[in-house]
Amino acid sequence: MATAVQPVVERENYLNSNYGIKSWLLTTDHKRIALLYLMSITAMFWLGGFFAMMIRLELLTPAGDLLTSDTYNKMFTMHGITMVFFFLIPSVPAVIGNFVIPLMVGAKDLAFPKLNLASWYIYMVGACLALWGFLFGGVDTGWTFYTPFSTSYSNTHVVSVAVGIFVVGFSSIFTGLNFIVTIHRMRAPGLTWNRLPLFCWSNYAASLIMVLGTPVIAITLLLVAFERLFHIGVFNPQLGGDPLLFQHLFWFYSHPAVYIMILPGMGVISEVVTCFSRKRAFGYEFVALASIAIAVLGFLVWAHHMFVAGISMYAALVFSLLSYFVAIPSAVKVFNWTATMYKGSVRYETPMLYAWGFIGLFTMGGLTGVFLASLGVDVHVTDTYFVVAHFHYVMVGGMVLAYMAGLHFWWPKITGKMYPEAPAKLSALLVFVGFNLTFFPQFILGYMGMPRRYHAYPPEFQVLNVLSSAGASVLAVGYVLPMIYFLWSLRYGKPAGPNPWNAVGLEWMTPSPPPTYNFDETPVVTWEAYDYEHQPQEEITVGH
Amino acid sequence: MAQPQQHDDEYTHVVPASLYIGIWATLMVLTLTTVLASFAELGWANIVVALLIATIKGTLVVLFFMHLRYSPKLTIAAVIASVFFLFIMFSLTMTDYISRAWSTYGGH
Amino acid sequence: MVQQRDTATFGMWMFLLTEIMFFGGLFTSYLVYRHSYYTAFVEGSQKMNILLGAVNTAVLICSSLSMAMGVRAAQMGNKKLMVILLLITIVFGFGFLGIKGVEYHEHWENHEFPGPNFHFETGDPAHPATDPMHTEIYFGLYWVMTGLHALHMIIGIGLVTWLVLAGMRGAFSPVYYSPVENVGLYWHFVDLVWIYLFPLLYLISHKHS
Amino acid sequence: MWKNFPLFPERASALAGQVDGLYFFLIAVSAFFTVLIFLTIFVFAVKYRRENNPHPTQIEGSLPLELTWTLIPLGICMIFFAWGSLIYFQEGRSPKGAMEVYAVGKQWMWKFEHETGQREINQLHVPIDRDVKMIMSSQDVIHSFFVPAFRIKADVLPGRYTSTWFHPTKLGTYHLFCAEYCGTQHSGMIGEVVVMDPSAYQAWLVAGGSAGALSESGQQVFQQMGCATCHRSDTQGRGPNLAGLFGKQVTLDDGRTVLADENYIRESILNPAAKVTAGFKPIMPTYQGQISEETLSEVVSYIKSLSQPQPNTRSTKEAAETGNRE
Repeated sequence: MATAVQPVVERENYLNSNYGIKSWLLTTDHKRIALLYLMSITAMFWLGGFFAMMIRLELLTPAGDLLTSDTYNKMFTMHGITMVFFFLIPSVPAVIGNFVIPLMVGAKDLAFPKLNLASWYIYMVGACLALWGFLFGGVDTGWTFYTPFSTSYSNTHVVSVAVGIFVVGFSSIFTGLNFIVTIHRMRAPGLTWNRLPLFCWSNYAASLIMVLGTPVIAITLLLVAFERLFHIGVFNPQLGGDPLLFQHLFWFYSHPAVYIMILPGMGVISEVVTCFSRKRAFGYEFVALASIAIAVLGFLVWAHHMFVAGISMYAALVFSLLSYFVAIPSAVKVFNWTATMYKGSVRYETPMLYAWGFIGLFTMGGLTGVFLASLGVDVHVTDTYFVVAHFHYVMVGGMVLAYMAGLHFWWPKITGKMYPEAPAKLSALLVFVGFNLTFFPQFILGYMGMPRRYHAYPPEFQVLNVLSSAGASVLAVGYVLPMIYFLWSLRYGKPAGPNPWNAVGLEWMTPSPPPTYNFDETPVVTWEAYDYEHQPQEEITVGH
Repeated sequence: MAQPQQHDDEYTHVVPASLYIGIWATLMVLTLTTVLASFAELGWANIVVALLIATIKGTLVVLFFMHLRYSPKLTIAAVIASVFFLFIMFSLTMTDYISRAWSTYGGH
Repeated sequence: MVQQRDTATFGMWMFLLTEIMFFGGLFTSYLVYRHSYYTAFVEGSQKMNILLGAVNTAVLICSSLSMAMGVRAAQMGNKKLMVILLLITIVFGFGFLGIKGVEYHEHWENHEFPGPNFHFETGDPAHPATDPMHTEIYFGLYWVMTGLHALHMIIGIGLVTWLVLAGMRGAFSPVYYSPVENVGLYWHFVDLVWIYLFPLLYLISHKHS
Repeated sequence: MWKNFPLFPERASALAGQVDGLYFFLIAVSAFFTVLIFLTIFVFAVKYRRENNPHPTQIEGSLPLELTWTLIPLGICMIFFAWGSLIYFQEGRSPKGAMEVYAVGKQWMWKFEHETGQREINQLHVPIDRDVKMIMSSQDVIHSFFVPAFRIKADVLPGRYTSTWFHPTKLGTYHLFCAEYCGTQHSGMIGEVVVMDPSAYQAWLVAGGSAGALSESGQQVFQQMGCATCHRSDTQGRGPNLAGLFGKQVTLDDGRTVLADENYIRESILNPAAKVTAGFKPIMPTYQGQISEETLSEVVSYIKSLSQPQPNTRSTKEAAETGNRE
């Protein structure tokens, strides 16, 4: 690389521009806030992982012997809440998006830097409320908080956890709001919508859901809290309240929330696949529009979680049909990523390995989603391990792999250091194998009829459960490894240089780690997205 | 910037005070109308009239007091989008409630 | 500066969209139960004080006018007028909350607050036409909807107070007044919610069943 | 080996085969696309690796291809949709003349009441080759009635009836699960469905000890609670005559018509003012909180029996007599 000859004296960047705890806790720099988020959600990930481990250990034997039923119920509830609200939803947007989007659009920062910091503090307040609930007794309603169990029957810390999620919702709203305004208003000269990186497109789509969907879960959980505190009766069947109304409101957000989790991950994959195939994204417009289509259609399908819940059959018919429509743009994306590799010049770097894993596992997760949209089959498999396996294929096989791909891809940009290649490839392999071993047996278990959230189960399900638990331990090793070598690389990693992957995109045109205000001068964009044709093997210079 | 089409002078539009007072007067009259209309026994039309008046009032507030009329197209699009999704929430939820009487899962 | 004001205002609109969806969840609940328990909702609404409700609507509309005029004064750089108009807005805001407080007190005294002490009498107690428990749902929604609206009012009053203090310090000018503009948007939005709450909660039907 | 390590659930109802058919079709299509994607990635990764193909060929995209992979999946999805919906409507609509069993879910057990008066907990005995309709309600939280071998599931809600049905085709004992998370002992809310041949079932009914047919118990409640003073069967009382009511369309005082099904009867007992029959005053007091779910089933069963004087009463009486003789 031409600019690899760096002066020994490190130039000023966002990490070394000032020091001290205050300079971090009061920062409005999107890059530092991204790192604050990274640390917080990593802590939550390990907490959620601990709960998952307890679940898998309990399920090694058919009898409920390791944990009591109450403890087990709290474990899966807290696993779900931690992973969904405190890890997956902020993962790619608040960490990678926060760091990369202003760089990608050539801006100094997000549109509202103070709001960005506020969103992290709000996240922390919400997390503390939830953790307070976890610590002083836990909560056992399932992450879905179905009424009337959550409102009238559970004696656990429902209110503090529900309020915690209510609060953390606002952090997600503020992140989404910031992204939308930034992408609309802060793009560098020449960076038109059809030149925008697909990562921005998909985060934009996810932000739409955050802004329009999150308030609905906020009010729903607030109603649950009010119901518990003041007995307002809205969800209480003894007063004639309809428990299904809660489910409607809950899934109005929580189904689109799945797309909050997966869309930014899809964006990562678009970046990684193009970079390591050295090609423009195949069908760029279709991939970009598919993100928007998913965001919009995602709002129209929520009652497919309720096909046997006692809703009208005609409503079920409508929601089933609409659910198929949302599958199509996802399929379009998968085909386009695959086609991007066609006649490319493919490099087997770690992010690319994760991306392949993502495409494969997301395909399986998506296709099993089609099983669930199909009314006749859904009646049998809903609320069983089939569903558990399906959404883990999408959330873990999809989103977590994308998050890992993104972390590896932008790690050199974030830290200025390269991670070690060999252990990274090993961990990618371990995650892929461990994941499939954990969750594939659960499809079979589900069709056999093992209901989800079961503490004890009939003995004929044991073999598959043991396989699943074994897989989980492999998966755990696959997650511990990156923790170690990422930390290792901070000190011992090779300097990365501004553009270690020789990628295009504005974020690679500034030093690694980037200076506090990202660019020395505002870049002007005169090329199309993923323009690997015109600058094939050399650096792209900033400014024109 | 990518979207230089908004003209500064258009956006800094200072609305004449007389317009604000006119809107205010209309809103006051409409409030009185909606109270009076509710005392007329119109059956199902009561709710229609009430919502119609409320929507006229709301539109006036949004267009003039909130300057949507003088705002960039993007803001207008955003408002329309949110009304659209609100409508989705109402209508798809009601799809279930209205048709439940004749077709609950497990019925005859 | 225009660019920045644009951006801030657009951000405020995005926030208001989330507010629309936030109240949207409540309106959906209202719609569902009004559909299911119409007569109970009628009976509940007949316990509302229409006069106070209508006066309050008028108070809010007046506050919106003073707010809009206040923003206009800020646009034109008339600092003194702006502060006066914003103070009037605050007075109207407190007026609204005061009247609402009187209504709340009335409902509280009449046990029209959901929960164990809820008590509701219909026309002929021996042969209740509607189930009081469904009226309890009506009151549950009434308290939550108007309560959250009132909370928004309180936040709004706080924001306007902050504008007054900053305005007196001379923080705003015809070039920089986007906080005034944005708090104005918020204030009008809260007004807008009430414009729908009033007919839906107070004016369902006056027919006695 | 497969006996202790099954990979597929037993197929013991008429609809199970249909569900499995669609399931296999879904698996086939999914497997095809999964293999297609995995294989394509693999082939491209090997064929176009950097060492092999240092200079990529830039391709913008292809509209025909985009249309192909939009429309073909859409078409396949529409097949899934149509097929799945057909099965759903069979699953969701119980056939006429089915034998009825009332079920009450509570934390954490299943209680069943047969029309002939037998009651059981966590066990459900049914004859082979008969349609069985479950009429279910919950005493507390949401439960879900799930029999994997029959491929059916339906949530059991507090405050209203839901139902599901099945037609057992194979003798045996099958798992019954609660599939909706319902609290501490959720995984203990399990039971079994025993499918018996008709003669064994008859013997079980006789041995099962019946306190009298469900509708007869319901009739007693109906008398005790004084319902009959208004709902008279001879002349027009202050309340509607209930004979022949079930299954009919009822015109309400606001002009709407509703079908008099189990939920309508339930609602009219617990919340009489909600739907008042045209021509009557809303004078009936509510029975909410005064009548248990089980008693409610009996009354509903009685009111239903008033509409089927010929076949149902006879069979109920016969069965009751058989039960009493023992």
